[in-house]
Amino acid sequence: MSRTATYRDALYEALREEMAGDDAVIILGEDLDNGGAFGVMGDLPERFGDDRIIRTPISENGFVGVAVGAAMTGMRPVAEIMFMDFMTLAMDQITNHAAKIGYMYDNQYSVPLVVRTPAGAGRGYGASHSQSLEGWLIQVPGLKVVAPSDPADAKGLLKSAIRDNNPVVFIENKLLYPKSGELDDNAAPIPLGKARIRRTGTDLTLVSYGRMLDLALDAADILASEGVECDVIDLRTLKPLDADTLLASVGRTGRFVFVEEGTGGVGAEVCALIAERSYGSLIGRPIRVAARDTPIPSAGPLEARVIPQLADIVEGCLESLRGV
Amino acid sequence: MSRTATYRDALYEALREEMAGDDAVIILGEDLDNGGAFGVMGDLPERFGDDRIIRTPISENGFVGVAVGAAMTGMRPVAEIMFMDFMTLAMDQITNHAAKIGYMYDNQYSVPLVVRTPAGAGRGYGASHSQSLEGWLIQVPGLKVVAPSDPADAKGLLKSAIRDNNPVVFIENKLLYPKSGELDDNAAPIPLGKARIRRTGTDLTLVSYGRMLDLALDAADILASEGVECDVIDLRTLKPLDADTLLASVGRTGRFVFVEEGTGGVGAEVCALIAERSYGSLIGRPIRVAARDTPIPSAGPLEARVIPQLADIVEGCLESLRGV
Amino acid sequence: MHTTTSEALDLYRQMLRIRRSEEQIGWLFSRGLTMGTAHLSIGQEACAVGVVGAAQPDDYVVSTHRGHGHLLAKGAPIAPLLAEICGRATGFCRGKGGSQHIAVRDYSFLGTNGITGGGMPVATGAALSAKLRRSGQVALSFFGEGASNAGTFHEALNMAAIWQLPIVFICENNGYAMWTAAARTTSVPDISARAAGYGIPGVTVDGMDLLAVRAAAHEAIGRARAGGGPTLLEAKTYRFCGHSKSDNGSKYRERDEVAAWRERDPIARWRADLLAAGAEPEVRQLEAAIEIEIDEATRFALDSPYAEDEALLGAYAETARPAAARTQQSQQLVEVR
Amino acid sequence: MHTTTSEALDLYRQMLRIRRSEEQIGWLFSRGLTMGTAHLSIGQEACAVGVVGAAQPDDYVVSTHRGHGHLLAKGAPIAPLLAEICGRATGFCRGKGGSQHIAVRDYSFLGTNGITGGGMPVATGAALSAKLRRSGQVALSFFGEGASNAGTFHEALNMAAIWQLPIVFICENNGYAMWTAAARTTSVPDISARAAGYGIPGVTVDGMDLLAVRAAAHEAIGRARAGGGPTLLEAKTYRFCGHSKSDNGSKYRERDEVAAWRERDPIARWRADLLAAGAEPEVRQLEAAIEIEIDEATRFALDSPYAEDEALLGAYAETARPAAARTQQSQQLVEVR
Ligand SMILES: Cc1ncc(C[n+]2csc(CCOP(=O)(O)OP(=O)(O)O)c2C)c(N)n1
Ligand SMILES: Cc1ncc(C[n+]2csc(CCOP(=O)(O)OP(=O)(O)O)c2C)c(N)n1
Ligand SMILES: [Mg+2]
Ligand SMILES: [Mg+2]
Repeated sequence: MSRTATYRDALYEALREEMAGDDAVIILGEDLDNGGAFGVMGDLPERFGDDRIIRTPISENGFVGVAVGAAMTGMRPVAEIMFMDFMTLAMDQITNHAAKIGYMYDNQYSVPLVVRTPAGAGRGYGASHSQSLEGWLIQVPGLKVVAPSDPADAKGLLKSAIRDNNPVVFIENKLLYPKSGELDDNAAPIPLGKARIRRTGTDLTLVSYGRMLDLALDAADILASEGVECDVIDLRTLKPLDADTLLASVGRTGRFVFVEEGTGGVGAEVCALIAERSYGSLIGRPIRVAARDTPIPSAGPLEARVIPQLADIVEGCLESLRGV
Repeated sequence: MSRTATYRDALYEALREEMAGDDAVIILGEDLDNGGAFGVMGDLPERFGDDRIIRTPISENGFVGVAVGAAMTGMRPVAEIMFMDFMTLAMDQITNHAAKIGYMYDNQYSVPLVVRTPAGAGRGYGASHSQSLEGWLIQVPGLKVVAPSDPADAKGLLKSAIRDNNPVVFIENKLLYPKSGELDDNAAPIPLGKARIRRTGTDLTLVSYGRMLDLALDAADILASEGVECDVIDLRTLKPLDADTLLASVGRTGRFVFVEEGTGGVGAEVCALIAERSYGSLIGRPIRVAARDTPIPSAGPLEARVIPQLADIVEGCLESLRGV
Repeated sequence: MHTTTSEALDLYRQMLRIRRSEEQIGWLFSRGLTMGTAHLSIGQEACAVGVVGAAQPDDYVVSTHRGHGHLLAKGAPIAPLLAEICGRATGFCRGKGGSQHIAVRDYSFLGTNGITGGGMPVATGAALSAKLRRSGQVALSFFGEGASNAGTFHEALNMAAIWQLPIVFICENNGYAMWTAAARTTSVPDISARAAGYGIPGVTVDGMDLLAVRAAAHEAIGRARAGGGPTLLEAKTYRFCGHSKSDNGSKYRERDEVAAWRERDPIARWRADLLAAGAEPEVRQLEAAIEIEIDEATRFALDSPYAEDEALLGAYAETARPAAARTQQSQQLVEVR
Repeated sequence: MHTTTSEALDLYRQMLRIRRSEEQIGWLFSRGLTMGTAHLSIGQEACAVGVVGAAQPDDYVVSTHRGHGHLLAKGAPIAPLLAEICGRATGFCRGKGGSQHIAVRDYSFLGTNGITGGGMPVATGAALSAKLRRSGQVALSFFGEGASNAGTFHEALNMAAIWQLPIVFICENNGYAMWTAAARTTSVPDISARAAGYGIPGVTVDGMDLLAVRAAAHEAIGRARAGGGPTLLEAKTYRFCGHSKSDNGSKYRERDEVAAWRERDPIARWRADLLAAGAEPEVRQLEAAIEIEIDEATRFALDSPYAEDEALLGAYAETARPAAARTQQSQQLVEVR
């Protein structure tokens, strides 16, 4: 049966169900009590106890490395990095250990690890608590990168990420936690690597993920009132990319706009992919709508001029329609 | 007067001259004696003494942070990270401190810091000692990223990097250290942010940097014998990009091929830039020649199938010429 | 250490000024007038005032996410602090920084820092710089007991020790990192015990006792300035408030525990001593003065505009270091080769 | 600890097998037959054999860039090791890893590691896993004194201590990190002193004395297995060779220093004792056997092909965890909600 739940609760349910289903699934992170930093933990500590909900010290590189070692030896850890900005501290264990161990040790060991982390701005937290660094992660061979945009995807993708035998960085968005949406209790896990077409149109392919996806849909509504119909695609998995879905859409529309909260690295990869593989079908220049290339200021009015807003997306689409 | 010198010696000279010219310039890094890991240090330790050549413990994040604090308070540190792969450990101090301090503290402090590091494969060192991670760095607001391809650029760009008031990551390539070339003693420092046209042609714009630049030039020779004339551009500075030079060239040739040793992140950004801003002048699909999306194997024959080789570049150009 | 009444009054003023400013920040937050969140140090004021009071004005301070007190102890005005936290153009960083990213060059304050443990290497670098420039400055590196589990703590203390740098590492051990009790994540009860791993002095003092903190800081700073190298100074303290504005601190701490620590409120005790010493008039006078400063600061902050787009520029520092100063020397060098 | 002659012969065999294998790796390198560089542990063999000899076969070993000895002490065959270092398809990792990236699952060997200090958190994770799975396994985490200055050391030891994990941290203190003397970058002469920062036992032993190492390891491993938590075990040792194949170790170490340590060569001394005990025939016999193993291993390696393109696949582990094992349980759970 179907019901409404928040993004936060959907994540909680995925964790609870996977933990109940497999004793190998454990959670490591800082301050997991009282719901954790963003309320996702709920009653997991009481439910599963200290052996499976492991409070770590403030040691991001260290506890991600601990999760890697545990993953190599039979556990399926879910490590939480409280803000994606702090992942900068754990890039060695993520890049040189988690992502390489399978391949460089010739697949004698796998690293079934999920690193969950909240990304994104919009709360005035300032430069060290607002970044979207997925543009780095999609460049790391061996990693998978996922970023759900709504509750159903959050639950279905997190379940798949936990069951995947590869290291997966699972990117949540701070502003999405309270967002509610439909959840189907019988829904199967959502496979990684498949984008989702959220709206179909013939004039333009508008691609995004995470929090920006809703803004992209709003922009599509606005454009529709202007008689412009957009294909709106939610990437869902940023690595590996669902090239087929992207290329098919651009093949139909000939126009491409990418929206992201970061400074443009994900859009660069997708844009390059499309330029390389669907060049012939493009009838207008591709457009990236992304954050300004500056650190993210704390003051709301300034932050709003650095992070893409609805108007910027609409403008990007109009720009694309103006053609070459 | 002009003479020949190696890339290694050119770097040494830039360091020696800048240290002699400004007492604020200091060097921090691991194992700086006996020439340092790749021989760049030469006699700098004897010449400038322990107050200015500071041997650090194996603490990459720590000593880069030390360099940040010193840079905020009057010094102009040059920190050396022995292999770029280890920069993964210092990404917090580079990204959240060095790159943000100027802007987020409203430019009360600047961080005149250079982080030198050898990148690249080709020596069979394996997955943890062969990476090219500049694709991450160009996504960090506030950073400058430089990667010289020959001795003259190595010296001129390093001098400018040291004189720059921003944090600069200076990427050297392990295989280039023994390469020799012309050095002019009276050459002025080479400004950051300016690409260099190494060869001009009307058929195709071939862009690269660092070690791959020579392979690109070789490819251009081969293509010339086939009657195809390439513009060959050395980016030199990866951030900020010299968009004008790139767009002007593509505007003339209409065809674009990018070559890099990494997994494609730099090419993605340049490719997206060109697709967005010069779309109309493209007459063929852009092509990226980059490393395979796997960790880098140690065995030479395997490594050579992961890292771009001359044949891959020639093939990429032919592919581009085949058009859409 | 002994204090005259006027000195005692000034110390009281400094502590109260921090307390009242942060209470005001809490009020502004509850009214939705601040940006992001804020971490208050209510209860810990004796640490900031005791340590900074034992230092020189140009000594560097590298702070944490809980740094308003460290900045005010440095003597910084309240108005631009409130303005910054409210995101205004008149803030110390024009609203670009916010509570966790405030530096004030005029006070050698190298910044509050949103990265737990991130400041320790930076402070070590400032100390290295001071030593190399023979400036006589000392760096004061504040951090919490939770940060003492971060790799940066280890790397920074080891470097400061081998280079015998003029720095004091001050651990404000308030028993909790967010809502996690120290014992749960920290393998030693006294952070000062970790000094043994670096061959430097480690001291633990009562962080609620202003004079004890000041005396210990005085000794450590003196040793640092004299070339005696770093000290790890731990002050056992407590935050009466929650971790941040999204936490009231009640879920994970027993009422009695909080009450027992409140009993030891450094400000209330200090005030009582002053009154006992017959300084009531001066006390009331300075309290009134602080209220005025806070009211004016609040009005100043709220009346200030947000920064214009132009503030968004400057991700790069514009000017490069002038070659002039150096040309001749390097010219010579190029010639001799 | 006392040893029988047969046990003594076996220990000699293990140490010599490491020594000769690495000498052979050196020879292969000098002939340009290896990939990348190689870090030899010649002189340090008593550490590997002493520690691993005190452990169970399924205890985990997490090694370093200088890890051939740790792997061979685990009992691994020489041939696939040489093949790996020569980049061949018959190597432990099909030539994809190389000297610094070799794991061998059959021996619970979680890998040599090119990132100095990178293995300590991984080993701590293996110990956590062993504890959670109640497998009775202990994790042995090797590292050098240089790595003890890395943040990972601090973070790993703290976590191992608070969780009382079954792990032994073994610091092979050979006095140098590359060509930098330990005193220059390390704030304490004895790394074991750092145990005080984590409330765990810290022990220093003579790393050239096989029995001393084995006794200390035996105690630490026993404590770990019994639930007594981690130990920091430091073995003072020395590498007779250079740091890597690009260094002969002579530029930064006094002749006399090297000579003095060579005097204490654990293998030569052990051999002398065996001969004194009248075991010369057995000694010569096992020495001959080792030469044969090395010759055959070398031929095996050099006769092996390089891997085919197919080896390049597999940046992703193919299969996801089968849902089967878990469906029912979670089904129930979904129902109860
Ligand atoms: C690298 C990093 N990890 C986690 C956090 C989230 N965080 C902010 S404050 C804090 C607790 C810090 O505890 P402590 O060092 O004791 O300082 P206190 O808050 O008690 O003053 C944490 C975990 C952070 N800001 N940075
Ligand atoms: C993170 C990192 N920094 C630097 C290096 C380069 N490096 C390789 S071995 C080594 C020295 C390690 O010294 P120690 O830990 O004492 O081990 P030893 O080589 O003496 O066995 C260094 C600096 C590295 N591999 N990884
Ligand atoms: Mg605390
Ligand atoms: Mg060593």
